[in-house]
This record gives sequence, structure tokens and C-alpha cells, in this order.
Amino acid sequence: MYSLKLSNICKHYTGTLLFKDISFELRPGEVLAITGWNGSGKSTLLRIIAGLVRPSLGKVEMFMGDEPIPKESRRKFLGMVAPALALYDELTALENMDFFCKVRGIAYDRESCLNMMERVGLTENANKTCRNYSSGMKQRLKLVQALLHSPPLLLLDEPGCNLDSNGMKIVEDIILEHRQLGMTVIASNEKREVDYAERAINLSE
Amino acid sequence: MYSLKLSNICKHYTGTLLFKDISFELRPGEVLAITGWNGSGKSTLLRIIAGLVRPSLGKVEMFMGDEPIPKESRRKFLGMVAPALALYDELTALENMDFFCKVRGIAYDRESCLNMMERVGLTENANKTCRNYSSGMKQRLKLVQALLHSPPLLLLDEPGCNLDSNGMKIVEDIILEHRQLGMTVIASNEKREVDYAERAINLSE
Amino acid sequence: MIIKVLLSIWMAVIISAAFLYAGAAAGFPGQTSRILFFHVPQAWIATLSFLLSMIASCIYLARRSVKTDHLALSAAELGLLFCILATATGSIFARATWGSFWNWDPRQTSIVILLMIYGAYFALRSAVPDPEKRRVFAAVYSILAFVTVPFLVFVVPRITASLHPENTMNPAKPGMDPKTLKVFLGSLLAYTGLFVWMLRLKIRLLRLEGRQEPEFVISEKLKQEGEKG
Amino acid sequence: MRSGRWITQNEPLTYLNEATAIWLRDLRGEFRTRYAVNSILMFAVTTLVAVSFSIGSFRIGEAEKPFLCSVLLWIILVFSALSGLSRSFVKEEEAGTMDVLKLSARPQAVFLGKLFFNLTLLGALQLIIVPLFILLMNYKIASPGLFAAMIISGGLGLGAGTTIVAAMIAQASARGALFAVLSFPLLLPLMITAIKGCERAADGMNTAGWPEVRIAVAYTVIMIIMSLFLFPLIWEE
Amino acid sequence: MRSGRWITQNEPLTYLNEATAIWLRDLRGEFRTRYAVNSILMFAVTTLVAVSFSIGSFRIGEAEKPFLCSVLLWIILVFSALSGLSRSFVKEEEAGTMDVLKLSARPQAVFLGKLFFNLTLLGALQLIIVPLFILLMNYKIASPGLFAAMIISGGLGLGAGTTIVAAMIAQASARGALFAVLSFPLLLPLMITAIKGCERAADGMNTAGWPEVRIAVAYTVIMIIMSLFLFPLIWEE
Ligand code: HEM
Ligand SMILES: Nc1ncnc2c1ncn2[C@@H]1O[C@H](COP(=O)(O)OP(=O)(O)OP(=O)(O)O)[C@@H](O)[C@H]1O
Ligand SMILES: Nc1ncnc2c1ncn2[C@@H]1O[C@H](COP(=O)(O)OP(=O)(O)OP(=O)(O)O)[C@@H](O)[C@H]1O
Ligand SMILES: [Mg+2]
Ligand SMILES: [Mg+2]
Repeated sequence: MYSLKLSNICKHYTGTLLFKDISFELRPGEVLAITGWNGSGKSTLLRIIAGLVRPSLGKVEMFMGDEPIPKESRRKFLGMVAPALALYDELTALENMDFFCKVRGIAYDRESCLNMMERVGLTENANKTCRNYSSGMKQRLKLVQALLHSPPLLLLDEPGCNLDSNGMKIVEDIILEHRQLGMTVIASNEKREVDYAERAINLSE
Repeated sequence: MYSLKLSNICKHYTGTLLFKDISFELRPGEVLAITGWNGSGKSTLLRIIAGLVRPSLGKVEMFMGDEPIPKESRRKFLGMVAPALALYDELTALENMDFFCKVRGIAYDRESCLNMMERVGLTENANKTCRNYSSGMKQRLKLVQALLHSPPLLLLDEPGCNLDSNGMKIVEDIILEHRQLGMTVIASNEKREVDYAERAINLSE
Repeated sequence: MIIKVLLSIWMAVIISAAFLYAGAAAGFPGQTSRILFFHVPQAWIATLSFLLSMIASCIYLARRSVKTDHLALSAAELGLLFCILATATGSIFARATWGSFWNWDPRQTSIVILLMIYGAYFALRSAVPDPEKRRVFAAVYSILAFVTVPFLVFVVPRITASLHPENTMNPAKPGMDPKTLKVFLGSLLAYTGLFVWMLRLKIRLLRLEGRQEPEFVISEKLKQEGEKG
Repeated sequence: MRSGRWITQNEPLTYLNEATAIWLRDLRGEFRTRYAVNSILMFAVTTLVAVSFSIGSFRIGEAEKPFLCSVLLWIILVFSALSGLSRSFVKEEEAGTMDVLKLSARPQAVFLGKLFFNLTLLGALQLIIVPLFILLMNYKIASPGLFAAMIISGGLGLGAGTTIVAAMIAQASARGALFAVLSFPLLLPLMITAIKGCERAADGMNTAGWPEVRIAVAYTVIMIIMSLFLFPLIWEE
Repeated sequence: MRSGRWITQNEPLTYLNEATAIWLRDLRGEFRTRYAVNSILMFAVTTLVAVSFSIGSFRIGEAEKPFLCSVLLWIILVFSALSGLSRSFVKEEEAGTMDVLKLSARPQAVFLGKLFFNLTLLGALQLIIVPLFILLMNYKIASPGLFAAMIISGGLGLGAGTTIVAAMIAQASARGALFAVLSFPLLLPLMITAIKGCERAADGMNTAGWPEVRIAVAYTVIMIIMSLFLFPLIWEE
């Protein structure tokens, strides 16, 4: 059983305080939404959880059972989608997947990668370089990248951005499926996405 | 009175046909929506109208009254927002505006720039470098850039992307206001944005 | 305060002694050897502060306390200053004895490398906006730079024979003029004192500046709130 | 908001204003990131130090000095320029701002703005490198007037010859290589002229008429005029 | 989809596999865009041609040749390396893929992968430049074994000394300059050693024991070990 615990997280940039005293615990099966106006710090909070940004105060912990997971191996247990997280433009979608599998130490399996591609509707474009992908196609590929290693913690920053209604349906499926066993944090302005969450933290208050 | 005329536009990339025989005329006061699945070519069509991509067949014309506007000065009469159109990251928002005013030959007027900033809710961040902007703040700034020279033709590619509900309201206002006198083309998957249009072209059909 | 006064008196004494008390050393043209009383201690302080900065950097990486970073930064700054002074005096000296300001003597080569390292250190610091990242990067770089120094010491003497005198000022060497030796040791002491005094001043300044920074102000405020609540 | 402001665009605006805006923006961006200027300058300074180190330990005969020093000086200048002058366009492409620039500015204004920027960089480069080179290499110049004119006109030619190439390679796929490959042949005539001119200035013989300076100026003018015609073709899709 | 595949990550996986994946990806990306390899190679080739043109017109005394040629060869190699070796990290930062890499790979694997990539680039560079240089400059080498060993060990040191610096500057603001500024002092001892070693190999005297090769190997090993310790500090926020 995994769990995520944030205690008294606070972040400020040269003088302006973004948020302070964010504390919560998340357990498998729970979905947490983070809301707030543009620029309120949603993405920053997600990056803090992922370990990409250092909080000004407070700490982020992940536990496997009772045992804390050291910060440097936290990345194995989380998958992230965000507007600023780009994939490799000059590779094709399949090559991207191949790379992320290998680098994470998962045996690369063309079959299951193709399955995932099919799930997000990219089968036809799997061998096209990502530079020429449309905005929605890129977003779909990002979803695959986050799910590749079936992480117990999923961090979704505006997951439905650029997607058409089919794409939104895919995101919905992913969230519902992940809710069965894993932890999910969604940062979004879309009411539809926020509604999957039992709990919400509003950073604008 | 301005008008835009597309005749028999067709675009293909090395073997795959995106769309063909797109013809329409647009006059002031009209809003046209372009819809279609992810990757159907909405953004490409908008880029063709803007003159950033050459169509494989067909032609795009703009008229002032009956007089055709030459292709090389078409840019003066249109404003565009798109996910792939980035602003200068290392400048502040105001410096960006200053630059675009000067380069378009509009007298730079700090006052009215600040007014526009206020309209999109960026007043407080007007002197912050855009590198540190959040995704929504960048999108808001792009809106300002497109409106700076009050163009008769507005090309909006996913204008509501990354925006919160306030931001969506701003986009709505802009569309409604522009509808009074100008021409608008919106490419989007959001039902809400498509609904402003009297006419729609679906590229997936 | 008292230290400052004592130090300045001592410096004044040494400077006058260098010109009035000690005699001109043999083997150098005219009165030029007097520059040694300044040139050598400067070079020595430059080297010393480099070492100090590296040690502080190591401690910083282990403990991550801002104080040690301040020490590393101040030592590097003073090191750069003294390094420039040593180069300048050395060049003047070189012009008087060897005939040209610069001729790629091994000593000159190594001091140029030292200057480049210091320059690079500050360039790096000014190019990293995030304060903590800046400290870590600077510390890492100063350790990397230090690792290459033994290679330098090992390698540079191989390239060309040096015109640079060795051990003329070595106190252990017999036969040195006792007056010269006295002044020289006094000057070494004066420079070391000066260095320590400037170092402490610089550290204090950095600490005060740090308190003004918005980061510090906000986190202090938040800490206090946390203690209350 | 709808103030009809775009109507003012029909007034005859000088290209120069727009070019200046682009130039100033590039300078400001450069000032903040310091990518190009640093890469050019450091490149130049390090090469200079290395050359002076390697050549400095030799006795160059006084007779050979004017020629050798001119060659070295121009090699340093040209290669430093090649190492950084393509940045202004390539950055635009990499940051994704090329399209927005295409949509807002006239191509000739873009070309002029980028040309000014590159000339500014070259000016800064020469201001630092030339005196340093003269000092370090103990390079004696008999006719300083001709020398200065040659350096300046050569610099102008360098900027004029590379700017349009930079615009082309920014839109190609293998950027790094292409710039040097495409520019070098274009610059070679200029480089040879400039070397000859500097040699003449250094040995001080036959300096009447400054023929090399004239050639360099002609090269510059022709390059700029050609570019103003050709640039819109490569800039617009 | 939930296949419990992440459990396999607990197995002791070698860093090497992951490093190889990064290395291969970089090679593939490089192959498609050819930014680094081209900028390095073209830089090297043009400098080489220029140097051979300028020096070639002189009569270099046979006695001075071993030293002068070694200096020139290493100047060309080091500066070419400085012009392109930072690309692999900088590109990662500019394309916005740095974060995704941080999220997926272990820092040591990243370091090793990038090191392999840089060494590959350097190898390609040397494979082309060194024979060309020998041909163009008519550089006679008395002890080819020592020469080859020196070139290879020097190349390894060059890669080891620059990779970690590249990672730092990619995360700093003024990248262009910094790389050369930071790397050059670190590389100088190696460069001087390699020059001495090549000189020794060329004149063929006193080649016993290959002391310079040993120094270069020691430099490489120490740099790699230090980097493996220090890299995680600069890679992780
Ligand atoms: C730019 C030129 C010069 C530079 C950069 C330079 C630099 C140095 C350095 C780094 C030291 C080492 C201090 C130490 O070991 O802690 C030193 C010591 C010394 N220098 Fe120079 N120097 C230069 C020119 C000269 C000249 C021209 C002379 C006199 C002919 C000279 C005489 C000395 C002496 C006597 C020492 C003390 C050596 C000893 O006792 O070991 N220097 N210098
Ligand atoms: N490196 C930085 N330096 C200074 N300010 C920063 C930095 N990074 C982010 N910010 C600021 O922090 C604020 C929060 O940014 P963040 O991206 O977290 O917002 P967000 O809630 O995700 O907004 P959006 O809904 O638009 O995505 C913004 O005002 C931004 O300008
Ligand atoms: N330069 C190119 N070369 C080859 N194919 C391209 C190129 N540019 C775009 N495409 C392809 O054209 C198709 C349409 O892309 P476009 O960006 O117009 O889609 P879109 O309708 O805007 O999709 P989205 O809703 O995801 O934004 C995509 O399949 C894309 O892969
Ligand atoms: Mg966000
Ligand atoms: Mg699109």
C-alpha cells in the first residue's frame, strides 16, 4: 500500500508567496483535485510533489507501507502529464515509448506499447515523428508516457488540454481506471475533470 | 468592408490528404468555426489562412471592398492565437507588447497596453519575464498580441486552452465584441467556443 | 576596531621597512627586488584563499548551510583580488627583470589558469538565478577545479624551463639577508592579517545582504507564524 | 479597443523604424541570455590566447609578420563570427517565435533588424579582439587609418554576407553545419581581400587609394541589396 | 494496463542498460537533426583548413615542427569540442525534455549516457581530423603507438572533463559563453599534457613509460569518478 503525505508545503518566488501550509495525505483509491485561478500555483504544486521543484518550506513524503520511499527513487512510483513536460520531438511515438521503457528498466514490449497507442488512438501515427504531431496528438502521447510503468501515483496537470471529445473520454477512462488502485492528483480548471475528485484543494483561497 | 475568400483549398503532407475543396467566404460580423478530431487539420487550415503554410491547391484571398489585399500585406489585417505561436520568453509582457506595436508600426502607448493587460488580468504580472508565466498567463498574453492592432480578421486556434473560467469569459467577450464588426475563425474542440459561430466546417467528415 | 588600527599600523611599518630598512637583494636589477615584499605574499594569499574556498564548498555540499557558502564566496572574491594583484606586480617585475610583461613563464601560465578559474566561478554564480542551485553549482565547480590543480602542478613545469626564481624567499634557506627575512616575514603576517580581516568583513556583509532578501524575510515570517500556530 | 488603429499602417512608415524595433528587441534578449555575444567573444578570446601562446613562443621574422598577423586576425574574426552569428535566427526558430515574427513584421524590416544586430555583435567583437590581438602579438601597423577602415569595412561585409545565410539555415533541419558550410565560400573573397588590406596597412607600403577597402565596401553594398530582394523569398512560405 | 510492471523496477538493474538507452536515443536524435556533430566537424575542418593555409605558407623548421603541430592539433580538437559538446544537455533543456528525463532516469545513468554520447562525437571528430591534420601539415610521427594512445586518452579526458560542465550550464541562464569559460580552465592541464605527449610521440625521443598517457588516463578516471558523485547534486533540484 502506497501513500503520499505533504506537510506544510509553502512556496514563494523572490518575494511573492504562491501558497503556504499545504498539508494532506493521499491513499490508494483517492483522487485529489487542485484548483485555483491561472497563475495560482497548481502546476508548481504538482512539480513539487514530483520532486522537480524544491518547496520553500515543508516536505513531501511517499510511503510504501510504513517505509518511506527515498526522494531519489520517488520518480519510479509516479507518472506525470503537464503542459511543460515535452517529449522528444525528433523521435517517432514508438521510439519515444521505447526510450522511456528502457530508461525506466521496463522490458520494452512493442506489442503492449502498440496496445497503449491504440488506446489513445495514435496507432496510425505511431511511426510519425512527433515534431509533426498536432497539439492533441502530443497530449495523447504524453498520457501514454505517464502510464507506461503503471505508477501508483498519477499527477495530471490539465490532462484534457488540446483534446477533442474522444480524447476527453480517454482521460476519463484513465482516471476512473486508476482510481481503482492508485492515487491521483489532478490540477485543472475544467469542472469536468475536477469532478472526479472526492477532495479538492483550492489554491486561490 | 473586408472579406475573406477561400477557394478549393486542399492540403496534403507526403501522401496523406488532410482536407480538400475547402471553400468559403467570410464577411464582417460572421464567425466561422472549424471543427474536427485531433489531427484533422484545423490548425493547418488556420495557418494556411494566415499565410504561414502554403496550400497544396487552391487559393486564399482577402479583399478590402473589392480590391484584393496582396498576400504580403495580409498580415496587417489579421491577428492570430495558436498553441504553437509563442511569444518572446526572455522579455516581460510589456516589452513584448512594446515590440509588437513598434514592429507593426503602431505608436506604442503604454497606457493602452496596460489597459489591454488589465482586460486579460495580467496587470500585476506585466513586468515579469514571460519565461516564468504559467500556462494560462501565457495564453492570455497571446490574446493581447492578437488584438493589438485591432485586425479585421481574427484567427483563434484553441483560444480557451489553459484558461480558467475567468479566462474563458475574457475569450467570450473578445469573440462577442469582435463579432460586431470583424471576421472571426475559431478552431476548437470545445463546444462552448464553437457555439459562437453561425457556421461550422467539420474537417473530419 | 582595535584590530583594524593595529593592522593598519603594522602595514604602514612594513611598507616603510620594505623601502627603508631592508636592502636591495642581489641578483635583481636596481631596487626592483623590493616588490618581492608585496608580490610573494599576494601570490601566497591568492593560493591560500583558493584552498579555503574549496574546503568551504565541500562542507557546504555536506551540510547545506548558507554560512559556509558565504565563506566560500568571500574567499573566492578575495582570492581573485589578490590573484589580480599578484599578476600585476609580477608583470611589472617581469618587465623590469625579463624585459617583457608577459612571456608564458610556467608561473604566469598557472596564475592565468587560477584567474580563469576564479572568473569562471563568478560567471557561473551570476548565471544561475535560483539561489540554492547557485550555491550547489558553485560548490561543485570549485571542487572540480581543485581536482585539476594537482595535474597542473605536475604538468606545467614540464612545458618550458622557467626564468622564475625558486626559493629565494624560502626562510629555511641559509644565507638570506636577516633584514630582508624579517621584513618579508612581517609582510607575510601583515597580508595574512589583512586577508582574515577582509574575509570577516565580507562574510558579515553577505549575511546582512542575505537578511534583506525577500526569500529570507518570507521564510522567517512563515517560521514565526508556524511557531505561534 | 476597436480604435481603427490599423488604419495608421497605411501611412508610409519607414522600414527603418521597424528594423530598429527588431534590432533593439534582439539586443535586449541577448542582454538577458547572453548566448550569442558570449559564445562569440569567448570563442574569440580563447582562440586568440591559444594562438598567441602557440605562435608567441616563436620568433616570427619581421618581414613575415604583417602577412601572418593579418591572416591570423581574420581567421579569428571570421570563425568567431561563424560560431555565433546564426543564433539570432536559429533562436527565433527554436523558441517558436518565428511565426509570430512572420505575422507581424515586413521581411525587409526583419532582415535589416537582424543585420543591425549582427553588425552590433561584430562591432563588439572587433572592439575587444583587435586591440587585444595587436597587444598580444605585438603587431605593428604602419598605416592605422587604412587598418581601421579595413577592419570596419570587413566587419560590415562579414555581417552582410552571413545574415541571409543565417535566415536560410534556421529553416533547414541540420542547422549547425550548414551555416559554416554555406557562409564560408561566400565570405572567402571578402576574407582574402581583408587579409591583403590589413597586410598593406601593416607594412605601410602602397597605401594609396585603399583598393581593398573599396572592394569590401562594394561587397557589402551588393550583398545587402541582393539580400533585400532575396530575403522575402526565403522568409515567406 | 495495470500489469504491476513497475514491480520489476526493484530488481537490481545495471545502470549501464539505462545509460545505453540514453546514449542510443541521443545518437538517434543527433542523426536526425545533426546539430552537434555538424557544428563540431565543420568547425574543426574549417579551422584546420585555415590553419594549414596560414601556417603552411611558412617554412617551419623541422626542429620546431613536433611542438608547433601538437599545439595546433590540440587547439583545433579542444575548441571544436568546446563548440559542440554542450549541445546534448542544452538541447534537452531548450526542447523542454529535461524534466521528463529527470522523472524517468537515474542521474548516474544520465551522466554516463551523455558521457558516452560526447565520447562518440569526440571519436568521430578525431577519426576525421587527426588523419587530415597529419596529411595537410605533413606531420611526421616517430612513435605512432604513443601518438594513438595520447590521442585516445586525451579524447577520453576531454569528454570526461566537459560532460558535467555541460549539465551545469544547461541549467544556467547565459549558456553560450559559460561552457567555454567553465570548461577551459578544467581542460588546460589535460591539453598541456596532451600537447607534450604528442610532441614526444612526434620527435620519438624518450618515449619510454608514456608518462603523459598515464596522466591523461588518471585525469579521465578521476573526473569520471568525481562526476558520478557530483552529478546527482546538480541534476536534482
Ligand atoms: C606576471 C608575472 C609573475 C607572476 C604571475 C608571478 C606569480 C608568482 C607566484 C604564483 C608565486 C608563488 C607564490 C607561492 O609559491 O606561494 C610567486 C613567487 C615568487 N615570485 Fe613571482 N610572478 C611573476 C613574476 C616574477 C618575477 C619577474 C620575479 C623576479 C624575477 C618573481 C619573483 C618571485 C619570487 C622570488 C617568488 C618567491 C618564490 C619562492 O620563494 O618560492 N616573480 N610569483
Ligand atoms: N521560476 C519562477 N520564477 C518566478 N516566478 C515563477 C516561476 N515559476 C512560476 N512562477 C510564478 O508562479 C505562479 C504560479 O505558476 P503555475 O504555473 O504554478 O500556475 P498554475 O496555477 O499552474 O496556472 P495555470 O492555470 O495558468 O497553469 C505564476 O504567477 C508564475 O508567474
Ligand atoms: N510538417 C508536417 N509534415 C507532415 N505532417 C504534418 C505536418 N504538419 C502537420 N502534419 C499532420 O497534419 C495533421 C493535422 O495537424 P493539425 O495540427 O492541423 O491538426 P489539428 O486539427 O489542429 O489537431 P488538434 O486538434 O490536435 O490541434 C496531423 O496529423 C499532423 O501529424
Ligand atoms: Mg499550470
Ligand atoms: Mg491544432
